[in-house]
Amino acid sequence: DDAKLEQLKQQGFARVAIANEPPYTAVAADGKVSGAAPDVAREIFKRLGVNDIVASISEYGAMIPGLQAGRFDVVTAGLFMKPERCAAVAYSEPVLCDAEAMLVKKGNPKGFKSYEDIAKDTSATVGAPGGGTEEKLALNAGVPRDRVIVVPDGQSGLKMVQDGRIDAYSLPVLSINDLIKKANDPNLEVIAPVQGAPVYCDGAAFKKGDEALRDAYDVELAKMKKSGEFAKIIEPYGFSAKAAMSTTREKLCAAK
Amino acid sequence: MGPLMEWDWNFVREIMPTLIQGVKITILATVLGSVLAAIVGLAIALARRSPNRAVARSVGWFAEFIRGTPLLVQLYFIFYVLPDIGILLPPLVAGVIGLGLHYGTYTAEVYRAGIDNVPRGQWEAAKACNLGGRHTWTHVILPQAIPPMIPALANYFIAMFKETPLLSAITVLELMNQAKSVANTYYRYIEPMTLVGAFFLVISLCSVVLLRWLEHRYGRIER
Amino acid sequence: MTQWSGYLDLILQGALVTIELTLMGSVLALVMAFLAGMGRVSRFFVVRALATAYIEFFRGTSIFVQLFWAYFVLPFAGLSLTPLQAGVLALGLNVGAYAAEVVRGAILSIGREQYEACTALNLGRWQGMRHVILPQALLVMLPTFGNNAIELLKATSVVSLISLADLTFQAQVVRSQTGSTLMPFVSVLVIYFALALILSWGVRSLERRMAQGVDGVRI
Amino acid sequence: MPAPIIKVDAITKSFGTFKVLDGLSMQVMPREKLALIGPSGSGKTTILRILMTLERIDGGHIQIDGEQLYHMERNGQLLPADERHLAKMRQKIGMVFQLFNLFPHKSVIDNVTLAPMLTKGVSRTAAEKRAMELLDMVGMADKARSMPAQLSGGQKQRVAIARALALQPRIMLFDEVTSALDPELVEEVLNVLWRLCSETDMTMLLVTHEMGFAHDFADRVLFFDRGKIVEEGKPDEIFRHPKQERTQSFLKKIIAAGHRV
Amino acid sequence: MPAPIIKVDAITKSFGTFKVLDGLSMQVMPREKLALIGPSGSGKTTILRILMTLERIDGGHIQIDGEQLYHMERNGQLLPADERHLAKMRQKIGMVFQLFNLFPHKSVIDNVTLAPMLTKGVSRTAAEKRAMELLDMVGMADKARSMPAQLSGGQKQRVAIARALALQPRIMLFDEVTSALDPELVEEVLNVLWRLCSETDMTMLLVTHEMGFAHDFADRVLFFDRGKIVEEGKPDEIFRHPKQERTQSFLKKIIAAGHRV
Ligand SMILES: Nc1ncnc2c1ncn2[C@@H]1O[C@H](COP(=O)(O)OP(=O)(O)OP(=O)(O)O)[C@@H](O)[C@H]1O
Ligand SMILES: Nc1ncnc2c1ncn2[C@@H]1O[C@H](COP(=O)(O)OP(=O)(O)OP(=O)(O)O)[C@@H](O)[C@H]1O
Ligand SMILES: [Mg+2]
Ligand SMILES: [Mg+2]
Repeated sequence: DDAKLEQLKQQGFARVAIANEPPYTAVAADGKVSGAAPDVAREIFKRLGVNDIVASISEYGAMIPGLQAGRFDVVTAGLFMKPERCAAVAYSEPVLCDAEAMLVKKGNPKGFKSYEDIAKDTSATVGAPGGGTEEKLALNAGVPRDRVIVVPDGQSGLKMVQDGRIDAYSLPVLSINDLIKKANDPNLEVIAPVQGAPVYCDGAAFKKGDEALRDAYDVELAKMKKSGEFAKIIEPYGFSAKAAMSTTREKLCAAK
Repeated sequence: MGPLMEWDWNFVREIMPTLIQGVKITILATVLGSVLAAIVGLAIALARRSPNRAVARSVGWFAEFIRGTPLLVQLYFIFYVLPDIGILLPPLVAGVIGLGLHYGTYTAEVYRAGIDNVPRGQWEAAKACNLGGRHTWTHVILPQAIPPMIPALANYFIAMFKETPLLSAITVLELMNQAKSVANTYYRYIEPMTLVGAFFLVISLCSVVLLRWLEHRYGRIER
Repeated sequence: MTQWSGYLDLILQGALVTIELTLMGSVLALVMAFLAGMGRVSRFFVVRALATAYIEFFRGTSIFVQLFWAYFVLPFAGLSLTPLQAGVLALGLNVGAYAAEVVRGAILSIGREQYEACTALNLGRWQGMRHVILPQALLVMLPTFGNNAIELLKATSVVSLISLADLTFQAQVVRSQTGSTLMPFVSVLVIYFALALILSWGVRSLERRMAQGVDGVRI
Repeated sequence: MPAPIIKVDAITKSFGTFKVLDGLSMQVMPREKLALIGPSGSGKTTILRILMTLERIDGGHIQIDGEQLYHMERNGQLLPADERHLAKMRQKIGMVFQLFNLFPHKSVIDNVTLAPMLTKGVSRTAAEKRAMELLDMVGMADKARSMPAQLSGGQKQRVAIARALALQPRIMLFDEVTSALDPELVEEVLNVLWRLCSETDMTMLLVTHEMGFAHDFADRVLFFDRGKIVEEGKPDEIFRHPKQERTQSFLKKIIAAGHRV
Repeated sequence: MPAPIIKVDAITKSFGTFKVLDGLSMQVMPREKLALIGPSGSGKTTILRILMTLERIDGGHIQIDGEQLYHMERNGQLLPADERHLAKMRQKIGMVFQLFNLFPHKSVIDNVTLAPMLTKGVSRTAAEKRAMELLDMVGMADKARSMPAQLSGGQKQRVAIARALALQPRIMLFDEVTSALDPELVEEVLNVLWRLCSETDMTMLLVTHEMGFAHDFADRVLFFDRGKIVEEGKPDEIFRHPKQERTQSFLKKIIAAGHRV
């Protein structure tokens, strides 16, 4: 019945887009793809009869166009569900949930608690991934465009805070935690969660038109959530299974 | 068909001001980078002619190295590695320095060719007229060497213009970065990217006309 | 430090992709350079116009936009290329446009007297081109071709836009995995420079071989 | 009287606004040796280049061997010649340039064999055999494998002559083939031309500043000035008893400068 | 007898492995007019370029006006000359090149005034006055505001002579100043040199292929072959009664080629 799934079974693998932003997605020293999102996808596809996933690392901005151009079959990269995105792609049920955090210098010298605090301090700058959730949150909170710095990747953001180029760097909590763990820099501090920022969840994103495959995916995801296997995969990475199970795609896509 | 293929003029109108903001930064970076490249190039070209072999050699290798490695990696290096040794540059400054240094190694070749193209007879005539080193350079060699270089120099400055999108890697909000930001916000890639292409094409077609004129005006010297 | 060797491996894999792109891109660029460069000096208006349009378009728009079109937009026209194919296509066509101007310049740099000697010996246009003009022009082109090849090598550093894991991209991966910025960048700079040196050395020895007997005093 | 092999009829030629030739007419008989002399800029090179079809004419007609050079007859109409017609006509004409114009990337023998092999389909062995005969005739057989850059000026000039001869044209045009050479080399090249005169039945047009040579070599001398033939006649008439004032003053200066005429 | 103004003592000069000059010695007296003749490649241009310090010598000594050219005396020792010493010595010498080497970006008068203004600190008005006199002398006063590209070859050559004269050197070197010109222009340039001979007291060295001119112009003729002086003497001796076989054969060929000697 599902032509797309049949096709994937036949070729034996599904092509997924990832971002190389641990712990959501990661590439190990041997080149192997890991991270919570691909691990979940790998397991579900196996249950669907597709033996493996092949990951290509992509910029966040190129993911949705790539999906639409048929470059990937699914995006599993911590791409948070939001109404506009829900209009552009077909999301699965929630997988990874996370709140927003900010990375600042030790002692939080400017006393940030929320994006509004940054807006109020006319000399403060905040870094965020281009086109990401954090950029939009900061802009919506009233931080002017020229004080929201588009940073290409996490490592660069960390370096820019260290060097004092930006006052805060904003990413999901777990991503920031991972960054600071690797950097092992006692002069940095994490503010989590950012006050007033909602908790977001991602899902596997399929191309519009592949809803049948998405539905099959959802069925397996639900089974895994129930059996506790889901929690076993994502909790070692620091994600909360409960958070994902307490909300739905419907709610997240309708928000605001 | 996804939304990607549906061209939306309203959307174009909406994002135009943002993109124009980016064009301004792009032009600023190009102009400053060109000025720096023109100066750095002359310095390298003269250093490579230095009678001090050690200076000539090491500048030569340095220039080869810069010329042989990608600007993108150099920009990363200037922006993210230099702070470790205490050099903290604002993004635009780092970008201009990167562009200026990188293209300086190209313009150095142009200067060298221009100087080499002044016939040997002119150096000899200057000697036979008993002109000193400085006078030979300022009155005989450079006035003949520089006009034919102008088109080639302009060519590199236009190429530099097209490489400014690399500056997005070091958080400069130039045209390409603005376009990406717009694209990521609205999940529409085709309009901003095509507009970027159109901007570049229009500006470089204009510059082709300018180049042809420069070539015509300065390209050759009548002997 | 076992981890390091793993990451170095990753970088070397990236270098392989870069080399692949450079070689295949150069071949395409060379073909396009000769087609378009000779098209520019053609007698036929249509050929000239086509060649000019190709050259000005690919020199005029930035390589980023071309990559984007080759990878994300061509599939809608029914042509779905692998990332490697798209990368080679965009890089080859882009650098080919620049090299075409080199071909044209070199052909025009051969003195009028050589063309006249061909006429006086009653050689046809193509015969003169093939046996007299091109062999001499090739020698003029070679050094600039070497520079073009190095430019192509360097341009490969932008292909991560279309999810190709080249040298620069792998450096970024290593950087985000290890948190170290210095080491991955220094090592890729060294690798790029080594590749560039190999390219220019290759072109120079080719030049030397071809120049044999032709150089020296010319009246 | 046989028909002229070259018939130039009232041709005009301008470069931009500068009129180089203005209604020039002349005739050359088969096997005739013609010397073209005159001051610099008078149009001597231009007329040779026109005959070799390196320049187009603006008006007038040229017939080579009874056939129109720059025009073709089609259905009784005279049309401007196309490239095919010009190529056909060029087979009858060869030219040796002042600055040799050898192909620098080809050896001496390849310079000579290239055109016969490509345009006449002569086999390599036949072409090389003929080339060696010609190189022998100009005294260059031992340099057959050298590259042009390894030759002196006089040697280059002789190779250029052999190359032009290889196509066996009916008409040969020589443009100041000696002016870049020193006196000893001039001597070498002139010797070759003398032998050519006696051994072949080609028609030859020669532009030169060497009055002595023009005198000894030519059947007839044309004195050019400002794109016009000012005077023509047998060498003895022109050099000993020039009628026109312009010719007299030109020759007087040359004699003053130390040349034998 | 006065001291020689140029004293060349056993100089050697090689290009790579090729020895151009091998132990050449010669002397030139003040106000002497010397003609250097000989076959192509014999080293005539090289010796002029060495005197103009455009080439360095490998061995031997040269004295100009009693001073070492390529060496300086310091504390009784002879050291290789530095650039300052060479610049000082160059003030005594001027050279006119075969290919003129005018500064193409400067007008005729600026070509002539440039060096006096820069090196001698002459004011612009004084320099221009003197330049106009010189240009008048070579018959080029009316072209003072032209650019070099607008001049014919003979006109360029005359400007080059004026430019060299403007520095009032004691010694003037002329390298085949006529070989690129047609016979009428040769005449023009030679006239200028004749006037120079009679009006100034410069020492002149002239390389030429014009044997007739060498004969009339020179006080003494040197015949070069392979970097050696084969024969020297008064023009009449050399041209009428050459003693050496090499000189005889050279002159014979030139006469055969139609030149008066
Ligand atoms: N391509 C050209 N463009 C403009 N003027 C030209 C061109 N070719 C020749 N002329 C002019 O035409 C005139 C005749 O030139 P041509 O070369 O025929 O003279 P010539 O008699 O061969 O002189 P010379 O003895 O100096 O070689 C000259 O005044 C020259 O300046
Ligand atoms: N820069 C150089 N490199 C190598 N060989 C050179 C160089 N300059 C001159 N020669 C050689 O030195 C020899 C003497 O050259 P020179 O120019 O002095 O000859 P010349 O007597 O002036 O000849 P011509 O009458 O042809 O001008 C020639 O064989 C020439 O090939
Ligand atoms: Mg001529
Ligand atoms: Mg010489």
